[in-house]
Amino acid sequence: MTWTLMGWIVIGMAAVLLAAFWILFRTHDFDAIRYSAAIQSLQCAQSSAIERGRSRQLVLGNQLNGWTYPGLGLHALACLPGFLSQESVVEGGLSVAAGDGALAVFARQITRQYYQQGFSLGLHQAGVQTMLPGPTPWSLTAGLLSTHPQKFSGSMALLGYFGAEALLWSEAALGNGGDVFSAGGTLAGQSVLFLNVRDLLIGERVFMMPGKPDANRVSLAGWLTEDVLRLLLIVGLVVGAILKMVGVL
Amino acid sequence: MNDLIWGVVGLLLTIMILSYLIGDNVFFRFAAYIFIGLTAGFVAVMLINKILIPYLVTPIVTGGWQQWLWMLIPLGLILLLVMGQWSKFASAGSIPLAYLAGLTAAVAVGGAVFGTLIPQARAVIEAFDPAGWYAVPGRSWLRVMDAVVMLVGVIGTLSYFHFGKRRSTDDAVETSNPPRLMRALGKVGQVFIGITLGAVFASVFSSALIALIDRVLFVGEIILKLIGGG
Amino acid sequence: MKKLPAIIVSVTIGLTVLAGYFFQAELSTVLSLIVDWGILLAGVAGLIGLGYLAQYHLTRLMKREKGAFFSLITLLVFLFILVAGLTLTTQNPFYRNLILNVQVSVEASFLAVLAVTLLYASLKLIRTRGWTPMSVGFLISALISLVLNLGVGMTESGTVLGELVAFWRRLPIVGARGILLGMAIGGLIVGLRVLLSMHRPYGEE
Amino acid sequence: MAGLICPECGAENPDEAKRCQECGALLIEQSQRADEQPAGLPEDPLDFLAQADDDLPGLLHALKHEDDQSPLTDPPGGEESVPPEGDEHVDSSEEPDAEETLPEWLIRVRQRAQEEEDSVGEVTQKLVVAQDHLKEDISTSRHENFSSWIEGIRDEDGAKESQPAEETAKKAETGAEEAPSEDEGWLTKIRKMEGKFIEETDSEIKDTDGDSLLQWLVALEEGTEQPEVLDEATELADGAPVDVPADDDEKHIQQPESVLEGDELEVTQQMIVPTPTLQAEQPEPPLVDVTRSEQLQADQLAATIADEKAARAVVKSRKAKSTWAIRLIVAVVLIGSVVFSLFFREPAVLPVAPMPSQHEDMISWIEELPADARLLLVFDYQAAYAAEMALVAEPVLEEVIHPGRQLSVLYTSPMGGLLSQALLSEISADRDVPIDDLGYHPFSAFTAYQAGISAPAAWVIPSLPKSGRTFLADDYEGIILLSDTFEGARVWIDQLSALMPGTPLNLILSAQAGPMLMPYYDSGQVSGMISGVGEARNFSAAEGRSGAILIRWRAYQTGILLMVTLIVTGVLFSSGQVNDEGEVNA
Repeated sequence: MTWTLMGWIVIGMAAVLLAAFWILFRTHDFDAIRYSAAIQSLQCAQSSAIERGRSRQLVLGNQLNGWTYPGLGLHALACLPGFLSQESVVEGGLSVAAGDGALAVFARQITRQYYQQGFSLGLHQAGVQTMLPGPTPWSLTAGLLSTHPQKFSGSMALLGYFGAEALLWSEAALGNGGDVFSAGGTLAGQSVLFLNVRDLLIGERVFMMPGKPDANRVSLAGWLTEDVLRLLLIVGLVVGAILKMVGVL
Repeated sequence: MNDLIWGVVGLLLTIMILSYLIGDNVFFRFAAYIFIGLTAGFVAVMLINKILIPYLVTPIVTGGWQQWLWMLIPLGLILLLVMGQWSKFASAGSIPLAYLAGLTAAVAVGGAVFGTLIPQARAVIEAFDPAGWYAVPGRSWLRVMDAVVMLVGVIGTLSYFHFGKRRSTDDAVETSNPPRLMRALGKVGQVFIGITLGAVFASVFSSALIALIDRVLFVGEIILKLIGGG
Repeated sequence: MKKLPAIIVSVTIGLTVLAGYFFQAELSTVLSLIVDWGILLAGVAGLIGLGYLAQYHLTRLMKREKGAFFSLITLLVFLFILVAGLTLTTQNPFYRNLILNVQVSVEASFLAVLAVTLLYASLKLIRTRGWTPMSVGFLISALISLVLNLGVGMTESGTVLGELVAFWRRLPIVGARGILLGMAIGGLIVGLRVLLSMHRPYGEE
Repeated sequence: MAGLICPECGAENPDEAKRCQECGALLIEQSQRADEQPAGLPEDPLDFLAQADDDLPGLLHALKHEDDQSPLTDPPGGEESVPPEGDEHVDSSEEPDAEETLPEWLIRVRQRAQEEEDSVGEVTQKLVVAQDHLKEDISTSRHENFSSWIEGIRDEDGAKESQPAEETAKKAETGAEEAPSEDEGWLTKIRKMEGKFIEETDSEIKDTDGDSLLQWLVALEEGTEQPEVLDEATELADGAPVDVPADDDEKHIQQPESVLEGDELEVTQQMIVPTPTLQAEQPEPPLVDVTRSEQLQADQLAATIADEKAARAVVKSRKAKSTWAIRLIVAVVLIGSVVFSLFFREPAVLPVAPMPSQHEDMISWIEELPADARLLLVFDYQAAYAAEMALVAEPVLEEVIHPGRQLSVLYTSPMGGLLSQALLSEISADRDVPIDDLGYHPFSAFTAYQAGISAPAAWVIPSLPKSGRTFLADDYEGIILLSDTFEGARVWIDQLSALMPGTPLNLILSAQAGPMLMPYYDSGQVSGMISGVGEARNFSAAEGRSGAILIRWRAYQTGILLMVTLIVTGVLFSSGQVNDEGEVNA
């Protein structure tokens, strides 16, 4: 048993569990996911921003594929439809910013298809603005701080891959009386937002985000698979340590 | 003389950006907009010179008709991606993006398992190697403590991320807390996560402080040069 | 029916690249081609993203929105740097100095603003987070790490103080390892959802 | 304004019509008498209806108004005697005798019923118009108008209860007889015309002796025992006896929709009479084919609406002004102390501290390098960290870059090429060292993946196009990675240890990247590392080149101590106003 083979076993098990839970939840309901106060207050912040006629800002990060936190860019794209569904009751005001060209192209494609299937394409131009304020992390910061000061007064959600520069974005939003929510970022990004963002998801909890407001089957299957894999990993670490101590491993 | 001119350019830009500390003002926006335009232009030049030409143009120009045929595939994907930007052909853009999404997902799965899960789990387990404890004479108790603290800390941190809710048996009210064992371990995990974020916060501040000191030094030197007649 | 081609492309490419970890020798040729074309597509998407940036500023200019003058500046600088970069090439001294001086000055100044903002935000730590095990750990760790960054406690390895300092420097790695393992599990599930086409971020939700 | 209603057949005709289109009866008289209404009244008598909330309750008020102001019984002065609409309470303290207690509008209705053959026509017209209004406004919610109107009536009933019960009973009987059966004819004709009333069997008709609208209105006024019609209505509505709600303030009408939409006339009778709360029949939910995503969107909308109704946490008002002032003070204090340390104090003189093992290993690697060594330099940092990276890298590169050695450079950020040229030209200005530019390697995850699967290909397709990537040679004597983030460094450590496991790898890092990379040194993947200005000070002091760092050292110390002070201050000041939930939103 080599470590590489162990890796393949983990991938196989995860795929089988994910597919099995996905099929299971087609017929059974499953409501055993913890209540997240941060996600709840994100919804309140968005509703109150809509009521007060304030704008909503969504930042998808500055990298589609990072090596250290794999899948963080894809996760930000998975959360986007959840933000778009709120826009059906409002006439525009949501702007989606990305610091990587590929992320911006993906975001615009998802937004356009969402409007084509759900509402009306006419809303798309006036409704949601997907843009690239700047192609590098610091030019993204310059773009957000300079072109959108008035857009920070509502609610701001930070997803995906971003570093310590996110503190400047959150301070700008809080200074304008806005609400900030974060579910993403590197270790540096999460450590600086720990100071001033109350609604902060840390570590693997960022993956609680997609679909929490209307938990669909895919999200439920994903969470349950993660819980099972995590428990197996904890048991594996303990057993491995014991076997290593006694010299078997 | 050339250096002094570039120095003055740098001085003005530095002061305009640092004026953001007072508040969002015209000077800050002026410098920010110049910076955005310059960065976008330079990134476009780099993407064209370092990606479009070596990965698309060179194989077509230098290769034979066989290579040319192979290159029809990426050319077609690029055409679909560009066409997908118009609403009428929006669905055409799905195919190249599906290609990119599949590639990104596979690299994410491979990177997650072979790049992080296996190496990090292996490092936690191999700290319990008795040979390693006694390799360095003296203070092997410190190595043992290291290994045990690492194991408990990692398990605590993983327990903090538990998503599942506890199904309370006594009054059948589903609370929104994790199971008791996970919750206790999660408290331990919270301390370790706090320690990690605190250390990273200190290192981020150190880097940022050096940048501030460097900017103040730079502004001082340029002003002294300008006053001192260059 | 319209979604099927995109799903087939995504799943085929994904499974092939994933199989590459196992069948390295057999698939090496095809994989380098697939990754090259992936890098090419990502580059073209980057250029299209810059198109969005130009379109945004152009729209602001045409509609004469508030701040349209600044958008004009951005567009002019963008075009100048693009044309100059393609004609003079990046080896031209004037072009290099212009890019280097503006980039270093502005980005370093942003980092300096970040230093002041970190200082100010540290005042609000407890009011934002309250007294929890995590914020207590954060406080103690930040204070000790800052002092260690001053070069205090830099002693030869082997002394008791040296061992304690080394032990403290390894403590943040425990939490980092837990966070990395957790986010790897999350990233694994996000990737698998795309490979099993449960989640289709290319617009076919 | 509604068209002309034909008195004969009740058909609606255009204003300018002189004869009824249906039955040919003359319409002109009717319209002229309408014009002669006194000035005080609205131009068209029907407008009362328009003013009275557009439905039948208003009709009744309108009827009462019209009676109070009509020429027959109108006392001089006209308006005064009209009780303001809102004022429903008649002063019950006066004790009028039996005749006077009857409201004048009722007396007038009776007289007109006796004098004019077709006096009821006008009332009929009003009823039909009211019915038209009802049809238009069926969608508006009636319940509010009903309840306010019902309240008004109940108040009137309350005022009248103080009279002796017999009087009201006597009136109810006389009222019922006075409107003999000659009214039935026109009423049934209208019902047939409208075709809206419930098919009543003959027996029912007999039972509802005195089933005319006027008697019913009169009975309502008397406020005596429920008229038979009302009993029937309540039974018809739900088929079961209705329990009157206990407390008064819950008296409101909840007419089941199905009854409202059904028979118009039936509706008019029931709506006027105050009925206690009726159990609304639950309409069978229509079967609608809804896809899952629409269901989700509907749920989402419902959740959003429910959430908006939920009690919302009080959002504390942000004191923007004071935070701006504090931020400015912090900025002035920090920049002021840095300026003072840099320009008004001597550079620090520091003793050389003992070297940690990772520094010693790096120095020994540098000393063992051959003179013609080939080195690979990977630049993975942004322009923001250029100053710090220069401070940390200078003492190492000064030792490494010697004539005769060859350098290969590759970079991952767009600025990497320019930054590497700037740094290397500054260090090797006086030395002729050839630098080979391996180019820009973006999308580090893809390149890291390729590095991980770089086994020699089992089979080659000759016609494949040549890859655009520059391949790394594998005979370097050493690799130096310059990085500003932990994540960036990790990508290259994984790639390079996979591509060239035997080649020593040394890290030059910013302070931000340092803490998390120690395990790579402990595990042997990395042979030496130096991170941040703190360690660089010690390293350069050992090399005798610590000038640049020592100039900045005091300012660096001041900044760090300022941060420590502010953290402690923040803890002391805000521990009183701690986040009241205690448990954090995480």
